[in-house]
Amino acid sequence: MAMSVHDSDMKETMVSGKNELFTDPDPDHARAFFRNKSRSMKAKLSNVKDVVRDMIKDGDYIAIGGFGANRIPTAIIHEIVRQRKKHLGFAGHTSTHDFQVLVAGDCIDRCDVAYIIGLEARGLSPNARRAVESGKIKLTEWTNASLSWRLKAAAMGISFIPTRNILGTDTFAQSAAKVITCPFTGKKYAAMPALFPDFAAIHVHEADIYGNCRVYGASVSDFDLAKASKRVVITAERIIPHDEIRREPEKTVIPFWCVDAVIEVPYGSYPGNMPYEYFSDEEHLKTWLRVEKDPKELEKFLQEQIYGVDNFYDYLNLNGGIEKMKKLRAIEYLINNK
Amino acid sequence: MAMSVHDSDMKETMVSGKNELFTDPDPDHARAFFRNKSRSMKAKLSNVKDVVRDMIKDGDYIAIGGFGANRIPTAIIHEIVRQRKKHLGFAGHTSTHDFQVLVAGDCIDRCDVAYIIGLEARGLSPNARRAVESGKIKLTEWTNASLSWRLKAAAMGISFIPTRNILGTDTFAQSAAKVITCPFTGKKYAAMPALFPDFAAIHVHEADIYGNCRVYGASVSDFDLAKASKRVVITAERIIPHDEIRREPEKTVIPFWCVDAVIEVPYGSYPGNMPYEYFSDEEHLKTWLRVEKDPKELEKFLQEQIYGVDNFYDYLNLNGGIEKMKKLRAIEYLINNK
Amino acid sequence: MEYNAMELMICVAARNLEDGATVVVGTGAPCAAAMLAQKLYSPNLCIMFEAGGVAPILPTMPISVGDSRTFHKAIMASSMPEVMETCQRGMVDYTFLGGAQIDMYGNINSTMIGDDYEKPKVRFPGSGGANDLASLCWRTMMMTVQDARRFTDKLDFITSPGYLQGGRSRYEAGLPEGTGPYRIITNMAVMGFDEETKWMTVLSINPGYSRKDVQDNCGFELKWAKKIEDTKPPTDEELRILREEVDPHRYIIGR
Amino acid sequence: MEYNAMELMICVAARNLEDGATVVVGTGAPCAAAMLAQKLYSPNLCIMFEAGGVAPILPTMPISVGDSRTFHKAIMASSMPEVMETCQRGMVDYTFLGGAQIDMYGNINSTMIGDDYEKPKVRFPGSGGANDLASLCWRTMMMTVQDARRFTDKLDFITSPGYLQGGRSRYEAGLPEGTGPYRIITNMAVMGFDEETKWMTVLSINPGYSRKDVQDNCGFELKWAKKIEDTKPPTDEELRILREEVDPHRYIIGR
Repeated sequence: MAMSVHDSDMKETMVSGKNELFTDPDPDHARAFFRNKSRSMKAKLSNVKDVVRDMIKDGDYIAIGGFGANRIPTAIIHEIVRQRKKHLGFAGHTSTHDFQVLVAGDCIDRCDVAYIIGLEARGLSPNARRAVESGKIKLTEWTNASLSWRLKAAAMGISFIPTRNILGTDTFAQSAAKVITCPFTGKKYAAMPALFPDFAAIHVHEADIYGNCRVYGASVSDFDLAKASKRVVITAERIIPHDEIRREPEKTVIPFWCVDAVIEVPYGSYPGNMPYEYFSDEEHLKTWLRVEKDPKELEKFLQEQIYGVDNFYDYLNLNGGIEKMKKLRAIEYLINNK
Repeated sequence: MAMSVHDSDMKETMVSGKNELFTDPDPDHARAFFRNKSRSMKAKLSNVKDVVRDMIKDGDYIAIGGFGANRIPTAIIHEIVRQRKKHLGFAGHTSTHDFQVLVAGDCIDRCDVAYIIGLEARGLSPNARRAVESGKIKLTEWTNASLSWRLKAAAMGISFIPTRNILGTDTFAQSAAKVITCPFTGKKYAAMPALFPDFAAIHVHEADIYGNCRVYGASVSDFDLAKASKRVVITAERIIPHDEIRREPEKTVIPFWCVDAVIEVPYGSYPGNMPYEYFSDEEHLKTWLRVEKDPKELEKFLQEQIYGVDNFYDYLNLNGGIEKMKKLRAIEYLINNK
Repeated sequence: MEYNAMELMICVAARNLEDGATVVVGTGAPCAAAMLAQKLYSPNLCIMFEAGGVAPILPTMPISVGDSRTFHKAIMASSMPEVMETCQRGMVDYTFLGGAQIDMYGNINSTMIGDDYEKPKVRFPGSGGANDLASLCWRTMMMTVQDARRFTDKLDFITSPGYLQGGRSRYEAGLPEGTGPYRIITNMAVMGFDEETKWMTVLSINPGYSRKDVQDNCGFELKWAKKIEDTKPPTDEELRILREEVDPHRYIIGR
Repeated sequence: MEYNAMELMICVAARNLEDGATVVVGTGAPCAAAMLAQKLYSPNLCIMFEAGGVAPILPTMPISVGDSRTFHKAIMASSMPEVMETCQRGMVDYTFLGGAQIDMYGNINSTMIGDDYEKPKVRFPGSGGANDLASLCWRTMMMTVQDARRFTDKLDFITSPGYLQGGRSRYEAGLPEGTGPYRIITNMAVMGFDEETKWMTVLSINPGYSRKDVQDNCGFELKWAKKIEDTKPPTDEELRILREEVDPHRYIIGR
């Protein structure tokens, strides 16, 4: 008898990652929000200042589309810094330049980590590293696939999804995942809790005024991100006619009802890469890494590049404007125009 | 103490659908198969006769792409009947004309049901109804989303996926799903077991010789089906140059490594609808429903249309050939050419 | 203008679909109701089909929920998981179901008649997407001719969930909070469901029918709203749009 | 021809990638190895990147695993879930990892140095996709310079799973059967893992190094294969293709 109780106790001991789950995975809470989210196909054109002011409040949990410094909504990221948003939670899903900028602006105080601090082959961000090593940003550990699948669970409207990664590692131990058993096969899985961000910004190639979007090149997790997030702003290289969307409905990857605001921001992924449009500005990204070595120099740089300018185009002009973009387009197109 | 044992007994009582799970959901068994599946990008052009002879054996569990009588691989379905394949398991995922034909050929002896017998707005198949009501086809009950999600679980390489449908109904009771509890929220979910078919046939608009595919219009569950299935044949309206695939990699929806054979079959969804190509032949589908009322008439019809012809094009010619296809194209294009 | 029962049901159903809402429909009467609503009151009603078509400009009535019409000039030609997951996420307001039997809690049978699952007296197609949509959309509606065999307190098979055994049983089974049957529109009356007990409750009676007709053609005891309205008959405009633009070949309304 | 350690490691890694295999790579040396293999022995090696690029014709070395190069003239520009699920389904043969520490079971640390997770001495980027690929691909390889601090029996953090605690512990934790570390390619030697114990085992020693060098530069006791081969040095053709076609700007091999 005692034995049997002990057995069942053992079975019920759930193995759990020990860190904080920053967001609520409850699908009925999310549904209650989505029930009231407008699905009217109305014009949603807006501007960066208003969107950041009205759609993000201090303490929100936010996520940024794209991957690394590819197809990122830089105008929104800068405006978050410029408006000095604070205490944001962040989905660090191979986030490189976006994380770097938001940490430079001291906007983030908690982060689901898959990949942060680094800028891939470019090296590590000294400032982001200092911030994380100081302990002032609370971390919960994940992986790229884990965050992808957490967004997919949310996009599907379920509170978790079983996966076969992270088991047995410290990555699991420092996560907020749990170990579960398959009811059909008895196999162990990691249960990934759904991630419903409060806010997401995604940069796309083309959108109509209602928020129907097209993306070319790798889509990373952005289609799930658009569905999982409570409020979504789209920045687009080009606003295209609604009729064009209806001409090829196969190309729509984010439907209008996911989207709360649409902003046309040509060159909007600068200094990141925008597939088929322009390559990343590697010189400028190196400058970021260099000035970050000295906190004072970083402060001066931020003042000059973000706080002290009015908007993204002032920033773009500071760094070479259209002439620079022509060069980056040539690199993207593999045109040798030295 | 007894109380506590009782409590935990209660918790461990898994609520289960009572019917048979026809396929193995074990992802490690599937992985062992996929480990040895060729992922070499080699030419895979083949023909209908060889594919059906070599890729399907009696007793296999098969699935058919498309939805209802839309974008269906008719040549493969007919050849399965013509080669008198027997004892097949079948994924009845809003299968209408495909189910009707395979049941007429007495090929199926077990079926995961979401939607069978009916032809949507066209009515019910008398022969399929007789077959099912006689009990000679063993059924397990599901729903369209359930089968979609079972394929998605398989495509993801996991043995189950939690969902919020079918709970509390006889559809659940007659399924092979189980009730599980979310480790984060305590909510009840249906656990849908992964479905890995032995064989799938999918009709697409365009494919290259390696099996990279494009589909226009609603994709139903076909992208997951292609990944979930152990052996996959693609019939395509058009074989296109490989370079064309590389020109717009965003359009590839089924990658070559899922595909074992590629066959060019223009008009291949006839008498079904092929989006942007030709509409369904409603007269011919009515004929099927009519002849099925009398088993003898059905047998004669099958002899004439399937057993007695050599291939799909003989069948197409019997029913009007290219002239008929021109008419169906006009209907598809909403051209009034009476 | 004169009208038939199908026309009445479609017009009444259409009035429930407000502008800016989302609805997943099948072929036939539900699709006609959604098209009518879109043309008359709700230009921004977003119509979805379970095979993946989203917000098409429907040139004619589809024959299949997956045929070309369902994504004709659509804003998205997506997939079944895409549409079903949109429902599961809570972004779809309405759906319509059909069925052979319905009970007082709005549970619906479209699978079989008989008492042995393995040897049914009559086998129907099964759920298709009906169970999914009934489980996951916020509000389920049904249009059906009313008779005492169809409206029964003992379904041979619960294909799609209504309020299951009433009260909170639907949510206790794990189905999403706040979802469930909303309106049952018959040739005789319009029914809703009691907020607490979830028992089917008559809200309005159609022109030409009495309380007695409605109860006599129902196999279980109906509840009655405090104030029973008269169902407003189809207006001339509704009928004109329905007949001329939505279903000019009378595929549906000619039944 | 003369060559440096990076060139050697890349050439040795490339020889492990047979034609018709699939491999997920990151930027840098792994990508160079895959490109070299493709140009020399394995024209049908399918190279994938975790952000979604599949089988590109790489015009230059990518800077990011999500940049335009990773899907240049690719056969598919897909998504992260698409690639990760292809791994989870068992369709991906190889991957390469990097890291700050590795132990005798091939577990890798790329997260932090120190003994307090909340206050690390040094914080690295974290897993990115490394844990996922190490968990889900059939065979994991690593190229790294070998020293006794990097090759340690006590990782500060297991970011990505090797054979965990050895034996069957990896599979008992729930990771897919048959997966795990395959080759560790260093400047000094090439290691595999014992079939039973899963302990790191030297298979061949690189030109210019001795058994003692290999063991002295490893923080745990290495096992030794029955027959220790000499690692074949890069051939002239390998070096020519690597230097002229794969990495003409010496981004990787110049390090």
